[in-house]
Amino acid sequence: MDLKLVKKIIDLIAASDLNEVAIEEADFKIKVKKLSESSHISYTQPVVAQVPHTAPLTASEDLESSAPVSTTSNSSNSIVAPIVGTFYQAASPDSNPFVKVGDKVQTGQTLCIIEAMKIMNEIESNCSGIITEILVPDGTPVEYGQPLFSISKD
Amino acid sequence: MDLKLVKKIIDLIAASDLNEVAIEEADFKIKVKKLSESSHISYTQPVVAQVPHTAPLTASEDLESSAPVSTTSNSSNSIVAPIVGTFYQAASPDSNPFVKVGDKVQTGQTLCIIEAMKIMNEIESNCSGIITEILVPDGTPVEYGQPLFSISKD
Amino acid sequence: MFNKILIANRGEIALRIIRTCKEMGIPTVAVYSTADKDSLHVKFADEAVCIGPASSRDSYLKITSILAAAEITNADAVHPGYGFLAENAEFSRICDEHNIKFIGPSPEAISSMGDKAIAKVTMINSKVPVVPGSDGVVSCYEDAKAICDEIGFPVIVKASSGGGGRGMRVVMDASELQKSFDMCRNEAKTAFNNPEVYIETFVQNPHHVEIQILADQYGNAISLGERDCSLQRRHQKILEEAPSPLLTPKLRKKMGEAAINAALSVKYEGAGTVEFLVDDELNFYFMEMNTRIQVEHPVTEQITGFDLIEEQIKIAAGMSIADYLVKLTGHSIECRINAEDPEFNFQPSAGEITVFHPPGGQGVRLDTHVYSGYLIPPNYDSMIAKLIVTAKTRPEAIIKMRRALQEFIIEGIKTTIPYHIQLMDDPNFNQGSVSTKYLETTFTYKSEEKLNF
Amino acid sequence: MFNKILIANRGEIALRIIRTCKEMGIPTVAVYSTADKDSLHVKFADEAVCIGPASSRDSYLKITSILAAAEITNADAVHPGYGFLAENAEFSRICDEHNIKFIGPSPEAISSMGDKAIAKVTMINSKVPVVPGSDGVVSCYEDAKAICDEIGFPVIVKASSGGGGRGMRVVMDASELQKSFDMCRNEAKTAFNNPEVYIETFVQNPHHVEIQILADQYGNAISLGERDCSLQRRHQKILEEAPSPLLTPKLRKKMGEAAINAALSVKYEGAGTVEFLVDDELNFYFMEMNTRIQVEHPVTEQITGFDLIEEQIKIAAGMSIADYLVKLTGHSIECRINAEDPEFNFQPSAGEITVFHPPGGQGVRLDTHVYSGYLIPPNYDSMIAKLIVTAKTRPEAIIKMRRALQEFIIEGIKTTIPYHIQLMDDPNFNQGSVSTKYLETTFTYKSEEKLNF
Repeated sequence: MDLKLVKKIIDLIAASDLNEVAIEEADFKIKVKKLSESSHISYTQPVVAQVPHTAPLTASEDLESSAPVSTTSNSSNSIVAPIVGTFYQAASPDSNPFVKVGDKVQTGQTLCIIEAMKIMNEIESNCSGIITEILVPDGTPVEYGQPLFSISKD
Repeated sequence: MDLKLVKKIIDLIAASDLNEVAIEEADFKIKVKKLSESSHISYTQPVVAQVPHTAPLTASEDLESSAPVSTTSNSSNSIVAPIVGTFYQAASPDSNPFVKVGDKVQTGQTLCIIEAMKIMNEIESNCSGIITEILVPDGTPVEYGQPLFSISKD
Repeated sequence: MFNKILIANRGEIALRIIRTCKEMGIPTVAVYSTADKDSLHVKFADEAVCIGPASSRDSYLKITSILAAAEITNADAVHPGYGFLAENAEFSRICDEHNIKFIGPSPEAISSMGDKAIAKVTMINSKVPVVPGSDGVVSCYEDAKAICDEIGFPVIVKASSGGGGRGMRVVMDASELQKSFDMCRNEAKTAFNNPEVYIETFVQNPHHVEIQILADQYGNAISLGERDCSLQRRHQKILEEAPSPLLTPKLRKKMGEAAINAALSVKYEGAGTVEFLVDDELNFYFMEMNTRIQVEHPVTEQITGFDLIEEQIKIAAGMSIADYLVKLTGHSIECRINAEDPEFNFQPSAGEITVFHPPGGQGVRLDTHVYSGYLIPPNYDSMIAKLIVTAKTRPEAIIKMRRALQEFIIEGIKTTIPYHIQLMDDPNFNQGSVSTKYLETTFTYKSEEKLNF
Repeated sequence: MFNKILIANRGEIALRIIRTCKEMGIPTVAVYSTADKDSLHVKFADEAVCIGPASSRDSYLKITSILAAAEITNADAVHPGYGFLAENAEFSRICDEHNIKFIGPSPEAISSMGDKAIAKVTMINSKVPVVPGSDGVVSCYEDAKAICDEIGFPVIVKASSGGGGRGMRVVMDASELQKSFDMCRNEAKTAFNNPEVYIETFVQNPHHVEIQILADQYGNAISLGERDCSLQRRHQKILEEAPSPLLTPKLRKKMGEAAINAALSVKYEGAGTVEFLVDDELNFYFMEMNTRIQVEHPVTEQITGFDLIEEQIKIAAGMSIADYLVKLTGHSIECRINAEDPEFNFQPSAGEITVFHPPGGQGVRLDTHVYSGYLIPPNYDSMIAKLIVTAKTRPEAIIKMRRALQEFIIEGIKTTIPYHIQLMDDPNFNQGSVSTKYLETTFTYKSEEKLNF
């Protein structure tokens, strides 16, 4: 086993916010766990279940057929992806991002672009408030319903 | 292993709202978990769905391995068949039955015969009391554990 | 071979395709709607992408979302399964344009078989027997009258864009013709936005016998024998078997050749099915060609030993079938187990499956995506399992199917299992091939309630 | 044919027998202990009789109770399955005396194969190759010494009444002989109440290859090919396959003939298995004959198309096998899924199965008596399922088995599924037949815990 590789992986994870990581290759597998130190922080909103591989055999409890454009809890909101595609914070590599953390946004304001099949789809805010977090790095694939921004509502 | 890829994946997930992600390819697997930050909130136990069955597929609740020679309920008792065979109330077709309803019987008194493989097995009472009911007609097959007599105990 | 296949479907067929991909060592991407997030195809695929809400229109039928999912996962091929986009020429075309291999025929082959009138002309030109009738579309009553005078009554007026029992009217004699012709056109316009109709002799007591073919990119095409799908309710197949109890070896050969001609006429590529009507005198007529894998493909797999999904993938990847040999062995039957209540006119029975105990043992195959605790979404079709048995002979297969159905326990919802059990005891079914009208006109399901009292 | 068959067994084999009886139209009687009252064999049989408490000694091994159950239900035949009373000559004899047909060989055939020393002499007389060694029992050290001088070391000293790895000692050289010989006799006396031992050459790196035979009441006997059962832990088979990757067609024929001779030598009737050791030079030696159906019989069924339980019943009913033809097609593998924890030295894991999701699809067969919610009684053996896959070739069968194992979900207890998955990835197993020592000396199971951290 390449110990340097393992150390690098561990360092990577230690430096991150993650609590547990498992990596496996043909003949190599690693799993790292870190206990949360911030368990007192209150947590507002259910994750929209992006983890198909856990709890395999539990029945679906969510049969909503309306597009979950946002999930709401008190004064905080998530803007979720209404389509599958690649997330971009700006209209082009040279442009400024549509929004930054701390920005105040209005309902209908463009927050980002999701590219699907070479089409740039502008994603608008469904509420007004302040962007508190951008949940997805620029240029990453997102699936339907995946949270993109946290907004603290007016 | 492509460390850049791993770092990218970890960054992606760290920046997301996800709690756990597993990715698997032909020779590559990565699984990332983040503990919920709301662990002070009291935790409702997931329903482990233990009620899959109605009648046919219910798991055995009775693993008793001792011979259920009798079942007791307050002052009433059942004498059950300790072996498989054919139940006879009398020693021969011409004889009187060993006991009738209303008879007072003593512990060890012969109550009936169960014939198995041409052998007449005398079945004795395991308590004293009054026969309140004969539960099986003369000459019928009985299986192990089947109630034969009700006895109201002294 | 492909690096990664995206499966543009759900349910048992998505799982079926994943199984073969796993056996071929090809990574898979599942796509799913929010209603299917706990489905086994999501669990067993290597990757899964949520593509939309429960409504099929916004998820499994949404081409842009599926293609976007293929792009972000770097899938280089798409398997469409059956239903949804499987016979959508536009989808096949767009996949091509995006350099994603559509595992199925070309857009042109899909289009020409998708339009019934065009398909019929193509068949006539390829010497495939068709039901006597109009050469393509009939636009006015006068033409309709002339054709009926030539071929005689009864006839059937069919919408070019119809199918599955929709958009067709039987005309018993000349007096009904004008009215039926006009109504069928109007209905076709409303239902399919295309008023075109054609006219054919109405074949009475037909049997539905279809030929499974494989065709590669090099002009090779072979027949894998037939399936008898005459047991239908409202034009929905409910039981299929192979071989057909109706066919003779000679007829099998003739129909196989006709099916191969049909496939070659449209430069077909992949697995396809040519459906024929066969009458009691063993005349056979081209009905339509399905340009996809069929629900009932496993019975052909069982008696030929082929894995048809594997063949689809290999053909799509450019492999040749020139040296394939086909040998039919044994008899196989498939019962479609639907979440429907046979007591109440087969009304769908969505809800949670509380107990799911599948049958097992020798000669029993089960293709299903459900399990104990599975919640059947109300959004999709009601088929929850395909029970397939295989034995040496048809009588043995029927006996084995009865045994397997009897030990198949599903609780929490109503299913068609009791219906199939009664069918296994039906003397006419046991005797041989029945007509496609049999279940609706002759077979009577005895309510379980009545059986018990 | 029989009017009613009582199945003197439990678990998957009881269910397996019921399935065939149902397909043959023969009513069945299940017998069960109180621990098994919710078992599927009880549910699926036409009648069921509780014969005693959980302890096998007082239920499944209690001849009087089983015969009484046959009497009160008017069963005219008894199928013993495997284990319990299946190789009990006394049981076969008592059934005969009560005019209940024992589905299996005569008491004499069971007895002569049950005693290893007698069996060996019988084989020598029938020209079946045996491991060089003593002609029967060796009573004193001097005789043992003389034999070893003749056949050379290493040798193995075996108790006549032993089996399954019990009552045997390997002796590497002359210096150990006296001590080992005496100890083996003492152990045999304690364990089996019979101090008799015999001596054989110790075959190194042996493969376990067994021939399935059928023999009828008229002196016909046929071979249905071999099974390779070399993958063992502590003399317990854990994976079996057919055909053996080790055999050549020529050797298969020779071993088949030897097995037929072995069967005929004891006027065998029914299905039986002649076990051989095969060394790396393809010399083969008679090991023992099992006078019953084997756990691993399905792999033979899969490649021959026979239903072996059906054949047992037909032969017991007096049918002839004179015109049977055997053709081997494809490759089949069985994995025994046990409720055991491979992390902790295969310690049994009783308890409730909370989730049970079986694998399915083409070429997958599952023989099991468990289900979601089943409580595994601690009283009986730990095998809960037999997963059998069939494909055209061995490599394809291994791939299919891996796929099926990966989608087999059992929760609530520990099982050997993860062990089998690792075995499917093992290069030596993939390459071909390994020796019976392989799993214990070479193959290393990687703890899932270690894999995860």
